[in-house]
Amino acid sequence: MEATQKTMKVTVLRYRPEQDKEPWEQTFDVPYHKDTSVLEALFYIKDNFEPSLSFRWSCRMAVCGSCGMMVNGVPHLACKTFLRDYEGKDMKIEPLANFPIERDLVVDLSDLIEKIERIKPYIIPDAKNANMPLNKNFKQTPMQMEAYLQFAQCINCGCCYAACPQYKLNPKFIGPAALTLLYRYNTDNRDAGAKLRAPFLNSEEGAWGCTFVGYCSEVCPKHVDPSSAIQLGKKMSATDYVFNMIKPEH
Amino acid sequence: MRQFLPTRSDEPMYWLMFGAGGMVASMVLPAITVILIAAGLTSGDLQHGVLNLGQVASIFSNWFLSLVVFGIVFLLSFYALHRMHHSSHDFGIHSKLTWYIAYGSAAAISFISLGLQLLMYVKFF
Amino acid sequence: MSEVKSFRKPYNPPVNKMTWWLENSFYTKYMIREGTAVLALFAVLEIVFGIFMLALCDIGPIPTLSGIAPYAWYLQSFLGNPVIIALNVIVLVSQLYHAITWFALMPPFVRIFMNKNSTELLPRWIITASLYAAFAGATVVILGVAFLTV
Amino acid sequence: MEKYQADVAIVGAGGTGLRAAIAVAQADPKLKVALISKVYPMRSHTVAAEGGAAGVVRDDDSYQKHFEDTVAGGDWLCEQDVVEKFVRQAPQELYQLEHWGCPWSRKPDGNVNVRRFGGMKVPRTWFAADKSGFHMLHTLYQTSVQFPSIHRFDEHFVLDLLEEDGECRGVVCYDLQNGVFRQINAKAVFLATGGAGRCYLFNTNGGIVTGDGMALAYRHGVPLRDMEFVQYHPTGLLGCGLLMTEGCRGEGGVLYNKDGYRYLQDYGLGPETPVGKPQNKYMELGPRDRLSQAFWNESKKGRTIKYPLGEAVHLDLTHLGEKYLHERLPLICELAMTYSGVDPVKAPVPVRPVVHYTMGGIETDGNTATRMPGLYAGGECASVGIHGANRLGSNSLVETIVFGKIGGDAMVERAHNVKDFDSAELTRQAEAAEKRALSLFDVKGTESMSKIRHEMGQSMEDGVGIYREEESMQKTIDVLKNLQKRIVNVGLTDRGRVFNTEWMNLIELGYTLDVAQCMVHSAINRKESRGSHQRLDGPDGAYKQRDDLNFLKHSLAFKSTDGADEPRIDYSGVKITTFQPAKRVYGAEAEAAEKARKAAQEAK
Ligand SMILES: Cc1cc2nc3c(=O)[nH]c(=O)nc-3n(C[C@H](O)[C@H](O)[C@H](O)COP(=O)(O)OP(=O)(O)OC[C@H]3O[C@@H](n4cnc5c(N)ncnc54)[C@H](O)[C@@H]3O)c2cc1C
Ligand code: SF4
Ligand code: F3S
Ligand code: FES
Repeated sequence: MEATQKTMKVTVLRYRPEQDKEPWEQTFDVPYHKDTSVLEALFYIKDNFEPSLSFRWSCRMAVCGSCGMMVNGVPHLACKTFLRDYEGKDMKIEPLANFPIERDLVVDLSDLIEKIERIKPYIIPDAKNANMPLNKNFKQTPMQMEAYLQFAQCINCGCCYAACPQYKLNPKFIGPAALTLLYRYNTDNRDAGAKLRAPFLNSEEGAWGCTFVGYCSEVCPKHVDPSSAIQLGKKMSATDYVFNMIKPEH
Repeated sequence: MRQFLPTRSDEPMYWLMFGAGGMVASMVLPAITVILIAAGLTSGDLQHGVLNLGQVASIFSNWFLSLVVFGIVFLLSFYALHRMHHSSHDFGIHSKLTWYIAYGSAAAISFISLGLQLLMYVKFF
Repeated sequence: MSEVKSFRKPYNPPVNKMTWWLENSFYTKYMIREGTAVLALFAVLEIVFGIFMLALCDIGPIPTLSGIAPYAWYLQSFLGNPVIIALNVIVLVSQLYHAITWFALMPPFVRIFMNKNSTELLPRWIITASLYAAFAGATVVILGVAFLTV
Repeated sequence: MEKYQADVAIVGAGGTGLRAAIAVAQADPKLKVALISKVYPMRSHTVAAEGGAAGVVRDDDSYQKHFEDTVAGGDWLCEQDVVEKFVRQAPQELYQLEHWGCPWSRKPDGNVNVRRFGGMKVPRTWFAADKSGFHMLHTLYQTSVQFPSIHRFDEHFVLDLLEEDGECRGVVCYDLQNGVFRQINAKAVFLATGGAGRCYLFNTNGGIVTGDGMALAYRHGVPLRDMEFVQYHPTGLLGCGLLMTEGCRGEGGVLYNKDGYRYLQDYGLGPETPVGKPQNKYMELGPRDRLSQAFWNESKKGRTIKYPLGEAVHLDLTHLGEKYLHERLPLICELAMTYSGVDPVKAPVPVRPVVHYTMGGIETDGNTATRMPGLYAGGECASVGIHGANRLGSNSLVETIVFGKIGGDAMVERAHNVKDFDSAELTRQAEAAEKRALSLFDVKGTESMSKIRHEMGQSMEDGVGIYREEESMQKTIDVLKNLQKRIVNVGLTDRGRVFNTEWMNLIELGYTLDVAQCMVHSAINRKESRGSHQRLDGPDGAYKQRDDLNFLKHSLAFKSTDGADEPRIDYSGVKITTFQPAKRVYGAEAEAAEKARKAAQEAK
């Protein structure tokens, strides 16, 4: 645990909407030791060189989802990425890809948020359970919980959207995190809302917009495995399709 | 505020065929390719080389084996053209035309194969 | 909400729809994986072409040389052509690549529990391993039959 | 400036703010709710809570026991009528979250499970592995999106409250994304802005936990209550301060000093319980203040372990085994691995006490109303009276939902009784606030913001830490006074309006500094030791003891009206209903005391 100090050349993409036509690069020499995260490197830059540098952060423990950004071209959480892993190389920090850049490392996430909210991410109970009294819980065995729990670990950081080429090519694609959330609620045994969410799952913009590139799962810092959730979602959608052919709803 | 719900995609149908075809491609296509290569290498010997007349005749005179060959051709062509259709999206081409070309060609290839196989079955045996 | 005035001027980084997949090796591998379909299509066309040539033949009870000329041409001049042989070797490599990636893609589709009372999921390696076993079995059977019946 | 006419304005979209918004939306969908937060709701610091939330469900448990644990844990500085209400509503709210989809960990039969927690007699802490706050927050956020009457103002930073005729009537905020200001009028305003851990250097809190709401209320004449009570959590990861949840000890983790000795038995928490068999209120499951104090004493005795990053003790979980640890404490394993390079499965984790929670806050009654009509407060930024001098772990997550709901209902009532309004005066105030914020751009000084922040944090650690003395506290008072003078000379390097975090951080730092001042002034005036406020001084060490005669009362920090740049400290009574103050004891001593009490009761 020695605090040996080395330095790394860190290049940050800057963009100030009121002054700049387009983003530009700025390079800093940042001292670091074994435990220095990219987020701390940014603190160092903000405190010592460029107080005007803007980036989002809060928890610094990889749970609030604020600090997604590109490190050497790959989406990462700044607080969970360490300079030690880039030893001997230079580092380039850019805002999350595939989102409009608002300022410096801050991107416009409103599209992601809108999609998360669009797919009805809440329990829609069936009539029988709609008014369950507040001294009783739904029965849910550990196994029933395990069926969706991994897909409930998403922190909405947006890394998977920055990774997904289908989202890059077609911003209408509902995308990995939101589709994962949809699948999470559909598989929760307390929920009976799959019918209401089906239109989103079954559409071109839904599960079918995914060509299983799989990079989303690769970069997800919380190991949510969105690509798996989407493929399971495709299975769900295909089953629904076949049933609908046999017995149409209208 | 009214929400416009997106329409249901017909993708599941193609996707199911694509999945089956992809599985066929990975399970048997390498072996088939080896046979094609071997046939090319042994093609001097029309009687004892790989895919010699006797071999192929016994395949196409057997309705079951013939059906298996057709199945492979059908699934593989849908699988391959489905993937190519999606790849056109990956190059930024979003046109209904690629849809027609892809599934049209796959259907054509399958029909041709089926027709020829039937023809052979009736004509030769 | 209506904006009275906004200081925003978001910058949309340009997307090159033709070359994006060269930006990153993960994307490139994905495109190669998708590209194997072209060679699979080539193999299918070869097969159908063979069926076509065979259908042109006239194999009566006693096949004559002229009767089987189309298929003989297919075997000797087409499949036997060194260019085609080389192409088929590429097809083989590409389909092996496809098989490997395909088997890697399957486990995410399977989310089942080990047994009734456990919260442990069936491990992914079991699914992958059984796919490889099936692949080996199918290959042995097909090649065995093909080479043993000549 | 754009104006939004709401019925209810809620500042803060953490557990408290979201619960309040849902309560309003459910009670009356016609009421327009403005939910304002300086970050997206799921970034709020509730997300970081690990251990769980307390609520009575087991047959061998009772409201009475939860009540007694809470009041005794708070060293009798609790409002007992509020605690009574709180413990009754807690399970209800926890079940409500379960119905909304929160993945509370289960027993094999499909019912919710509870775990042990420090200072609680009976296991009663509901948990979702060790991501309880994360799952609660996401459940609340996701549930809230189905209510169209909730209008969210995400990434809007509140600059000031609007008041007219002594009533709170709205807020003015800065929209970070668009760079514009917004005035939001409302019949009721609810502050749910969370804690103020960022007053200190070494803390478990997120960067956004800067005490904004407390400072806003304080600047408008509402007192901050019991601000001297700042909780140190005994097990923060050495170096970064990230939290190793109390659940670690609840599951059976033990603490060793450098001699491999379980030192807690030397501090009235013994006798030693067998490793792997934790017992409530003994040893590692004693209350947080006691454990943090024990560390301080061990350090004085030279029995802590020296690391390059500082002194630590060892939190040992290795005996629990890999499978159990990964199931019950997955986040802990990940955090320790990532941020400290230690795998808890294989080796003990170096930990030390770290600032964690502000027991005090905006003074409110049991229904979250402050003394200013129209202004309500709940959650960590408020002092509704349940934590007293020391909060028990897992009482505050449940506080957010219980008082979020209560606050929501209270505001619905007010919104039904107050007429809609807008006035030139409110607009004038909003414009003044805008002008004040913009004037920061004109400062030409050379003072450094990061230096001020660092000096504040350091002097708070030095002066108002685990143990406190007149002299060091006075030093902190002087430092903070000086920093207040320096902060007006911070020149900004950038005048941009979109996402200008430099500008926003400066305003935040102003809030934090005000709150820090309230903490140290409240502390220096409390000449006794109680809960998390422990003194070492006084004539003959008199302040080392609890002094119910003079200090069984809340301290109130008011903004001085005479222009002085320091708060004025006053006091108010403590509501005691049934549970008379007694000595706060743990371990074997507690058992003896309990027996004696029972005997006395029987004798009667
Ligand atoms: C690491 C950690 C672990 C914890 N573990 C537990 C536990 O196991 N059990 C337990 O009971 N408690 C625990 N706690 C305590 C508990 O999590 C908090 O007390 C509680 O979550 C506070 O919730 P809140 O809603 O009051 O505030 P927060 O969740 O902090 O939300 C504050 C909100 O206010 C907004 N806000 C603040 N200032 C402004 C402004 N100026 N303008 C606009 N918006 C603003 C923020 O954006 C945010 O939305 C833990 C705390 C920490 C730090
Ligand atoms: S799925 Fe993973 S990468 Fe995507 S938003 Fe959620 S946590 Fe981030
Ligand atoms: S990267 Fe994109 S295409 Fe699908 S598997 Fe992931 S969403
Ligand atoms: S700061 Fe919260 S996820 Fe990185």
